[in-house]
Amino acid sequence: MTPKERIARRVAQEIELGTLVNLGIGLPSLVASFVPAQSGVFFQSENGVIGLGARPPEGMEDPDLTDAGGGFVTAVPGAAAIDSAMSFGLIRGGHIDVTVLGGLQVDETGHLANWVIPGKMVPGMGGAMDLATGARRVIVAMQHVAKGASKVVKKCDLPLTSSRPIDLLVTDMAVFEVRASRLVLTEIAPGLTPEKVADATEARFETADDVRIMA
Amino acid sequence: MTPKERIARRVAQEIELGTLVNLGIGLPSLVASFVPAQSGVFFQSENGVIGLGARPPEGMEDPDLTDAGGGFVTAVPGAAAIDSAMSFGLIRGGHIDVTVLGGLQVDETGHLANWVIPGKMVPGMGGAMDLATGARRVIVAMQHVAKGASKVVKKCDLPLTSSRPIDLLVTDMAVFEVRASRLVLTEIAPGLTPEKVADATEARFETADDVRIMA
Amino acid sequence: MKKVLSPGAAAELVPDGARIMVGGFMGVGTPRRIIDALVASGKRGLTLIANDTAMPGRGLGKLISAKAVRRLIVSHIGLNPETQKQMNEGTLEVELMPQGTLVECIRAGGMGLGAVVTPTGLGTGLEEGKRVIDVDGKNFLLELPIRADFAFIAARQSDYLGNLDYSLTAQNFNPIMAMAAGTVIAEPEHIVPVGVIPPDAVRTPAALVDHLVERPQ
Amino acid sequence: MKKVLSPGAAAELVPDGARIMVGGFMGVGTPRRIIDALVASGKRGLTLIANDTAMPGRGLGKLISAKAVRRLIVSHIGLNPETQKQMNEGTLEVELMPQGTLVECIRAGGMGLGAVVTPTGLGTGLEEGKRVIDVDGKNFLLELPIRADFAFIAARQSDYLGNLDYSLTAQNFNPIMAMAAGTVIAEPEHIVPVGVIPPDAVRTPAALVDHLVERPQ
Repeated sequence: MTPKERIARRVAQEIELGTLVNLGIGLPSLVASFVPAQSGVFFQSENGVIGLGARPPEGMEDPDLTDAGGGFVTAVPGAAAIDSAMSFGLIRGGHIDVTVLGGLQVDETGHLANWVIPGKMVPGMGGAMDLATGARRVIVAMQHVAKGASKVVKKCDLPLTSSRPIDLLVTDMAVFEVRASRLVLTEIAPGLTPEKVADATEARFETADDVRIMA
Repeated sequence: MTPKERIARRVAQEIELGTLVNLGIGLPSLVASFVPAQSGVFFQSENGVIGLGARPPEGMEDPDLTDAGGGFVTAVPGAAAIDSAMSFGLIRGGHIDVTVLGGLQVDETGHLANWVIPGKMVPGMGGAMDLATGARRVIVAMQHVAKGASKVVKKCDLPLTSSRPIDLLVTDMAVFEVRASRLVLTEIAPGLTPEKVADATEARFETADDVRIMA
Repeated sequence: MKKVLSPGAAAELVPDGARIMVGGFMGVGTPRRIIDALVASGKRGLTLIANDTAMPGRGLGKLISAKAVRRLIVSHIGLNPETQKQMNEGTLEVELMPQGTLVECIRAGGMGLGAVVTPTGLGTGLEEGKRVIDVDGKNFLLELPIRADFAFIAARQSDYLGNLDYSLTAQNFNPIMAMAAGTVIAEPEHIVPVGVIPPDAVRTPAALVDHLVERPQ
Repeated sequence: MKKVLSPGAAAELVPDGARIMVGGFMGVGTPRRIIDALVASGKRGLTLIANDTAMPGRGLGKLISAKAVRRLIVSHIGLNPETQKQMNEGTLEVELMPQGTLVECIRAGGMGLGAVVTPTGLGTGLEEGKRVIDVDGKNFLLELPIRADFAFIAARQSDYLGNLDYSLTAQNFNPIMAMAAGTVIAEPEHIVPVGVIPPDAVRTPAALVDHLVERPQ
């Protein structure tokens, strides 16, 4: 299992039976494969479908049924197709139980930056700002370190995605809850210690009394 | 033909081929029967249908298909059912070519009052305020005089329906265009003279150079 | 799968004094069995958000005649003399809103928008007590979002997950209200197996619906 | 009945410098034949409102590669390096908007609302140059309605009147944009006799559609 898959597997444990979940493109989209088929979980894709299913078998791809990354998907029984205004009405209106987003930076107040590196990479925010602002629970799934630098920073120097703090950060090294705008370390990857996590982390964080091992 | 039917017949002449028209309940609803079936005109009813047809034959009334007055109707071929947000989006957004509304008072600046007589009759505005504000062209169809008093008044003393003046007023006695917030008499009923209309009218109005006879 | 309730069990969820919104237009597309159950259970002090109160003995008119409602937010009460009587007697507080503003405010409540900015009502008595804002040199009324504790929704079909479709003018306020309440209870005419309503025909996704009311026995 | 145009005739209606909105999400639900015709006709200086610019060679990516667009209002350009290149070279002006705000502003433009009042973007760099309004003690961004001269709409079916339905995620921005332009041109996959699309299946009523583009020969 790759580090990304371990992150995805851990995020999947946060997803409760029968909830409505939006997964961002990239790493977050891996979460779906760790959610049991019988869990009653429905996946929403902001391009307009509730009840996103797995990639179709070869020859059954339909050009009118894709995910937010443009990849072919299926629709599970009981799926619904909606227009973009309804899709973002659901997102902004708090009808999405959980969104899982990728991140460029999360800072020690729990703020997320994930849509632009000014002057360098300007993909645009797509649906990320609405999701980070409106979903009931915002989980960020990202690697802890990129190119030798901690992505869990003191203060985001990249433009924020939302002024609302996220709820949970899952990396390949640790899990942090955001409590009262502060990061609290609650789990560490097997083989690590809170100290080793701290060494790899620019942000200051508190450590919970009962730090567990990520599974 | 009753005076109300004569008003309705005259209003129907204002309706152009292929347009989308909203008719208020009461007198305005009579207009539909004077619009030829092959005119390509679609009637919108604010409770959620575009393509309202005539009352169904006995035994074919459907409880889920009514007009804004709650009366049974049919749907013409090519009809569309819409929800109330879409219905009023179309109304407010200028997608209705013509609305025909009833009136309690129209004043000499072309303002309409038609939804409440304070302390006496409080039906509520229903869709009238949105229609009077948002339809491209607002026609008022009402009787000229009620209980001996002119309904075409100097200034509405009843609460206004919209701050936007109407475009055309059709009564049993005359037709007035509203030009630059002033009433201009353009047609009179057979047997009347502009002077007789003035005698029955509280509002001051201009008289067009080419006053015609209502047909 | 949604728990399927009897109309009585649905009514029991609603405490006296609750704020409820109910779909329907002159009784068309109103969840009748739920209304009958609310009347039978003797509710008091409700705030009711709806397009109208139909007429006595029909749709929401029954709830008015039962004196279950203390406060009413509607666009039209013209065909229900009982509503007007209670209003004049001072036992029923009535707030009248333009129909387009009412439905848009409910949509805003359900879709996380902070306000509705509309030209409707500007320069009329409706302005009173409301905020007028200038956008690019043009004035509009700023109207507030509307939400409720419960929304009661009449649908044509539901599947067992709670996906809903609607029938013609019985649709009206129903799909909008289904987004704007803490608890959403749908009363479908038919409950069908999952997958029977095609994705493109669903107008209210199941995730919005908390409970279904069983079909008539 | 709507006049049925060839894609070329539809493109001819559009002057250089026009402001156009086009449905689609990463090329899914984008009216392809119209886009090809706009490219073939060598348009210049367009303002394009859309969710994204897909990728080079696909959907709206073709319009970008053809250098037909001078100004872009979108939520995402991450998968089209050509868009980023023209932006960096200064030949393409790009305004990025959150997807939910973008679609809601288009809806407001089509539905006669004066503004959109949204929490999205508040307290971020997006606030810059925008109006923040306080509603009941909570701050929101006030965003302006968006309209265009032309909307190009991809639909599954149209009847000869112009009633449209859509297919799955090919729906996306299409029904919203169909309300918000001076001239609305739909490109259906199939044109069917009037009455074939049932009233409850129509998502864009014919009254909104000005022209249809003919089926592929």
